[in-house]
Amino acid sequence: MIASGFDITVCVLLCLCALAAVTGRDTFRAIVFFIVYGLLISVAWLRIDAIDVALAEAAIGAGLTGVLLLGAFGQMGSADTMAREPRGAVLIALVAGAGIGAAVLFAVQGLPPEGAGLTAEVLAQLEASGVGNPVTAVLLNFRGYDTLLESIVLLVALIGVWSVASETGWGERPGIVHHARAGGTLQSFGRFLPAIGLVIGAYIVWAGSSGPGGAFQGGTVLAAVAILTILAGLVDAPRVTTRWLRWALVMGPGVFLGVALLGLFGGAFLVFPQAVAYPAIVAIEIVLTASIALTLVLLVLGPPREAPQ
Amino acid sequence: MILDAITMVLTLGGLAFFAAGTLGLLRFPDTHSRLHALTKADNLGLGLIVLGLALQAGTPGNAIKLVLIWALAMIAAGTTAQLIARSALVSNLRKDDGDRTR
Amino acid sequence: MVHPALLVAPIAAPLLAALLAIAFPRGAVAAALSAVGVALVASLVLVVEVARTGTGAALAIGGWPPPLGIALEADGLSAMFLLAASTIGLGVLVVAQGPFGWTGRETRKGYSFWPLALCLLAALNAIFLSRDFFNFYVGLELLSLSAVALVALDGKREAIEAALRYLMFALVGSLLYLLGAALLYAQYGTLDIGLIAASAETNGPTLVAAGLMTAGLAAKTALFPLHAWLPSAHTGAPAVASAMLSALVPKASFFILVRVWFDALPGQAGPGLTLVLGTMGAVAIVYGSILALLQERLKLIIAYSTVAQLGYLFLVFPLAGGDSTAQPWFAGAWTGGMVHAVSHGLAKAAMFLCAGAMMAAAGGDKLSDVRGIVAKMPLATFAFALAAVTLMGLPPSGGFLAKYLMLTAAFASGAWVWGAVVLAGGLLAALYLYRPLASLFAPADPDRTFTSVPLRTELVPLALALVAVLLGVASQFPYDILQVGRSVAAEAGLE
Amino acid sequence: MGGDPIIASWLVYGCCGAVLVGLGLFGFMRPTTTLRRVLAFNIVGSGIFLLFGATGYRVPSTGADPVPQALIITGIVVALAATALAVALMLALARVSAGRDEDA
Amino acid sequence: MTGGVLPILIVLAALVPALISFALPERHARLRSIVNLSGAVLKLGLVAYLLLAVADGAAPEARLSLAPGLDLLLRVDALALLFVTLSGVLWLITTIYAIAYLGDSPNLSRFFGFFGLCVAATTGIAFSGTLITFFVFYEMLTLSTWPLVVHKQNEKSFAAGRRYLAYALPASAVLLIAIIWLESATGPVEFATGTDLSVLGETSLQMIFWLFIAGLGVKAALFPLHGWLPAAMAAPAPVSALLHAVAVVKAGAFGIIRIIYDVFGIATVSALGLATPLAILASFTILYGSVRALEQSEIKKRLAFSTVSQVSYIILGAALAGPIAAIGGLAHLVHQGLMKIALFFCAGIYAERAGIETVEALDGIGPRMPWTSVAFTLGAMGMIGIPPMAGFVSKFYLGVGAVQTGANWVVVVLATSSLLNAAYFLPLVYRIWFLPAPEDRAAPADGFERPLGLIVPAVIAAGAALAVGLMAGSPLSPLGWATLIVERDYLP
Repeated sequence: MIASGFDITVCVLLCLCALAAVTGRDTFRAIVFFIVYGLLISVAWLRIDAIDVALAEAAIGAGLTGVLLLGAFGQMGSADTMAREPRGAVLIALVAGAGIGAAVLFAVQGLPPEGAGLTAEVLAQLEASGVGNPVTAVLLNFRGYDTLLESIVLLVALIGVWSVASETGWGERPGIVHHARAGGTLQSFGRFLPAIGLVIGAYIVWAGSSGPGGAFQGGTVLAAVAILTILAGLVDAPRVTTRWLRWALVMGPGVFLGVALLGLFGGAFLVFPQAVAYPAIVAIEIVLTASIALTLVLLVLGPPREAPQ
Repeated sequence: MILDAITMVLTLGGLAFFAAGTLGLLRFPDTHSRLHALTKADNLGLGLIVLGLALQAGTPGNAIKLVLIWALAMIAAGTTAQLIARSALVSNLRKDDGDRTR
Repeated sequence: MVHPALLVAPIAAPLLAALLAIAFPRGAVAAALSAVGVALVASLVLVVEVARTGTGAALAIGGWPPPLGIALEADGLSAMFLLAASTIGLGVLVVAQGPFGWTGRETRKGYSFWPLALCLLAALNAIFLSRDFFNFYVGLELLSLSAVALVALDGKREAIEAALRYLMFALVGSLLYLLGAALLYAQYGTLDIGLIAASAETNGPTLVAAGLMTAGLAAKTALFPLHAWLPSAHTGAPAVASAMLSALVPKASFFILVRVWFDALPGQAGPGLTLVLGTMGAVAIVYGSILALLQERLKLIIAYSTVAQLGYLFLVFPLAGGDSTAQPWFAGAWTGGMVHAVSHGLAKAAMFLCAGAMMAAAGGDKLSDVRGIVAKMPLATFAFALAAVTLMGLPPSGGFLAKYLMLTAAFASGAWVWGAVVLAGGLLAALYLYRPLASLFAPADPDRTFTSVPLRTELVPLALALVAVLLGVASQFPYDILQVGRSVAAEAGLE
Repeated sequence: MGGDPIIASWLVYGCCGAVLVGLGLFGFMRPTTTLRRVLAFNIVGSGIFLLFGATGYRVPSTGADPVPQALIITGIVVALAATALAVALMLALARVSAGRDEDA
Repeated sequence: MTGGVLPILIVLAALVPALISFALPERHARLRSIVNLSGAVLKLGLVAYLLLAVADGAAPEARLSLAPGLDLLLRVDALALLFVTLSGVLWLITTIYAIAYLGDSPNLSRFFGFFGLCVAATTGIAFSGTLITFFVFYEMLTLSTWPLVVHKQNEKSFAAGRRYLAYALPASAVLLIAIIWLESATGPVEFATGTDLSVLGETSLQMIFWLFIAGLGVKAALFPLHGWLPAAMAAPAPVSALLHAVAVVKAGAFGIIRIIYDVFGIATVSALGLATPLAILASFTILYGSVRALEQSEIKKRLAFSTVSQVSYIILGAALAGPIAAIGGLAHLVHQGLMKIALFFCAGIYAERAGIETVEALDGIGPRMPWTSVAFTLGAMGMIGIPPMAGFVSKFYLGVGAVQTGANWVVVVLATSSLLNAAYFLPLVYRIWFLPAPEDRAAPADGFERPLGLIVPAVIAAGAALAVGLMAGSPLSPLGWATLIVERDYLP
């Protein structure tokens, strides 16, 4: 596929946004450029026919990470200024960046142009994997083990985020207290959007088995909706020590691991016999989505706040 | 064939509005006027582009989806414009009162 | 054929326990101990099976063979590291019941420790068993995030600062490694070690990929120029956690480095690479030892000792294949390196646990605080001394056997420099370990009182130190296991 | 823009990914605040994923290779987890060093 | 051969009591003494059985492989038994002496634990059949001796301990280099089968030989590596007895003998022109030790320097390439052990019971402490080499051996050293018996020569030195056994 002008424009814009985000002294400006960069990357993903990734990148890369960084910038505020930049260190960074960048460029252009990777193998086994969308097939069946570990990584990150709470704040609710004008635009927006968000999130998860979409993209949309309602002050996050919250967090990976271990009786780990593959994968996806959405919300909210003095 | 021509016209119109909006953003002195330019010009520009694309969309379903996207964009733009205006107003008042507390 | 449950248990058991610990904190301790116990038994049976059948035990996850699916395989090296990780893990968790056990109400530390520690152990076992480069990446991330969270667990300023610096190094390391893995996939169309080894050839992308992976993994193994994060991280962490951090975490990224260069791309390692890695290792030994000499705090001495001892591991690259025909055994340097990794892990875990117990008793870990503690805690002091013997590489410990094998390879292949470095490392270790030992054995001034600590905090390190010594005596069995499924390059050397 | 030589679109995005990695690493290694470093880390991450995804699109006729896509989605989620932890640690450090909460 | 388990049993006979006494809390003094004494007696019994077995040609061995081809080998040959018999006998009487000497001072469990470990390591060194086994037990000896040297935990003993390690650890590194250098070329070295040294060039063989000598020379107190020995006097008397007579010093000498006879072979050593320089070094140490001993006013320091010189007799015997000299050297290994331990016991009794530390304070102690003084005199006579004491026998054989190999200058060295010995021992004997005792010496409440546990070991040791000298002819005496060793294993 020959690169059209559009592709080149997108790439140039991407590099400019990255450069702007990386250089310069004002952090807020950098974060804004980062979010724009995130959206441009989603466009790039569309251009290379990776729709699932475009969804994920837009939702997680630009969306949640942007919110995280903005939130952090909000709370850090003055503490986040850099005194001065010693000349030598900048040079070293420049050399390292340029060097590794050049090496990777050299490697990329040296790759075999006709490398088709595992497309053929995946399509050949697609029928046996029980799902229509090849990406979901790889994600939940062929390389389901990676996805299982990855859902644990999310949990560990959450426990890590919670564990940096202050000593007094353990039983408290996570994140800072948000309050918005009662009946104001934010609150009405907060009431209006979740309905649409839920529908879209559920659809993405459901469509994931046959078309682009899936547990992570859907989960992120649902998480975004939840974050919005909390930002709008309509509902406050549950306390860290509430029991149902913990069981919900653990449910997704737990079910996935349980189903994987069931395979052991048949002599293999994480195996989905073709007959039962589709329902099993969809069930796992639904439970996983719930846990992932909850984990992502709590990750963005941050550690439990300090106990009121 | 005619449809393509109409789409061309509509998208060009949309582009013109976007250009105007961006120009407003750069030229206008304070936050409120910039907000004014952005919300007006960009939303209208998006509307025209969406209409132009809707003609190209094969099935009516896609056309409706495009309109829905436009509606969602409108609501989001409105809310954010309101919020930015309110926070700009509050910070200006504080600045005038002299107590620059965050 | 080994039942797949043996391969899956060391990974699944700790994960299940971690999930349970999150949802049901009151049962965390019981779940943790039983899970790691199951992992230990599984790895023991695995080791016996591997030794008996003489072949590795393999399992294609989900029934999909590579290149499509991910393969787990326990060859000799994985089985040994698995067994070491489970042994140390069980020991550490038994001692961890003290500071992090259930005390009636749920505390921040008490709640967070168990899932993090269990996920760390699960990640280790996942890495030791995997044959897939992207799976290594996910394992490394799980390992790094839980390790970073454990370092920050104390909540004090320097602990969080150390955790943040550790996270930055770890993230760069993971990204460089991921970039390498991506390029390898783009070049060979597969991520499986065996398939890449079959089709590996010298070309641009492969070299760049391997270089990036080496740089990334070196950062995570705290090899000399990239070690700045380790001492403060292992000192800031609670003693129980730093026992696992020092003994096991760097070994995982080193394990992957061995897989990259010995199993996946044996032909690609030019003399340049082995020289660079060897030099960095040698400098690490000297630098770490000198820094350890200057420290006043017990934990800092042990942390810098880790930086030094990790240097030994990287000498395996230049020394592999050094044995001449005179040696009746084969792959001496390589096996010596792996035995050193295991015996250092055991000894370092014992040492940190002793330091933790002594800190609890003396209320501080400066050498002056723990002076003359031998009267109150003879067992812990004896365990510390035994661990010191292993670190110095004095017989009859595992450390000595490793040093002997590496030295013979160095002298046989005429590589005097590496031989001199290994010897200097042993002497320097004696130097920087003499000060803590002398102050432990010194007569305590009478009015100094030490609070008593539970017996298990002394018995577990003693047991670990004894296993490290046992490794040097009954070493035929570990030697034979390490040969099962060993790569040819380990004997022929990375030319 | 139009007159440049004809090169495959995957190579454009591949090289763009490489440049992003270089830029991101520069941003990461230069002396800056932790927040900027986390931001640079995300840029490097997305650069690597773009490059990886581009290599999966070398033969457009058979459609993009699903394996890199799946791995990238996993990678993105892992990167988010790491970012969240980094941000949490950074805020905790600010809180503790501001002395507001010298806990045990 | 069922004998295979015997060497392990003997090592365990020393190791098990050590581990038990580690575990025993302080208050079980009686149980601890019983355990140690029974261990010593059991070991003696086993040694006796082995003496008979090895006499008629058996050579039981136990093998534990560390890596394919690299074995820990415990092998009982005649030379090993010579050393183990010495250490077995002396361990028994030193334990009795230590129990009486230390009484109820603190940390005795730890003391007897490390004491047992030391003897176990010595036995291991004696029985080691391969270089790597030798090195393993050699290092265990270093590690288990350090806590004994610093037992009193005062500044003086810590300084002595530091100095001991400062000498011992670099020496072990040097020894390791020698072993690795040799074995990387020839493969693992086993004493019984011998090794083909042609692989290495002559110069590297010489360098390896001198590295071995340097590595082992520290423990064998060869000049200039002897510095730690006098400083180690800060340790309690039983420890210095152990260090000097039973374990450490003998391990060094024994190691050198193994290297010369079993690794290189006496023929290669002389062919490479190493025998004479070693003999010169040993002779110099003999003279140097005696001269320094003259200057010492403290009895223990004087005995320490006398050990420095006496051990070099053994090395001299090994260095001279003649069979007679070899017999003399090997016999001296045992003779010196018996005489030196007697002297140390007496020095310990004088210091403990009568507060005598220096030579001047010895005036007229003879009549008040007859038994100790007789033992001391016998030991001193033996050291000087006056017949019929054991010392005379070994010096005589060394002299004849020297003449036999044409190294006449050695005879001169032996003569001068005997004169020097007389010069630094006779004044003591003269003071003990012929000078009047100062009035203010008050005898301790229950008399000078109590408790018996101190006196009896000293007398036994001195008596044994005399008996060994008298019955030198019989085959079971050290001299007879040394002749058997030389005939069977090391005829050049």
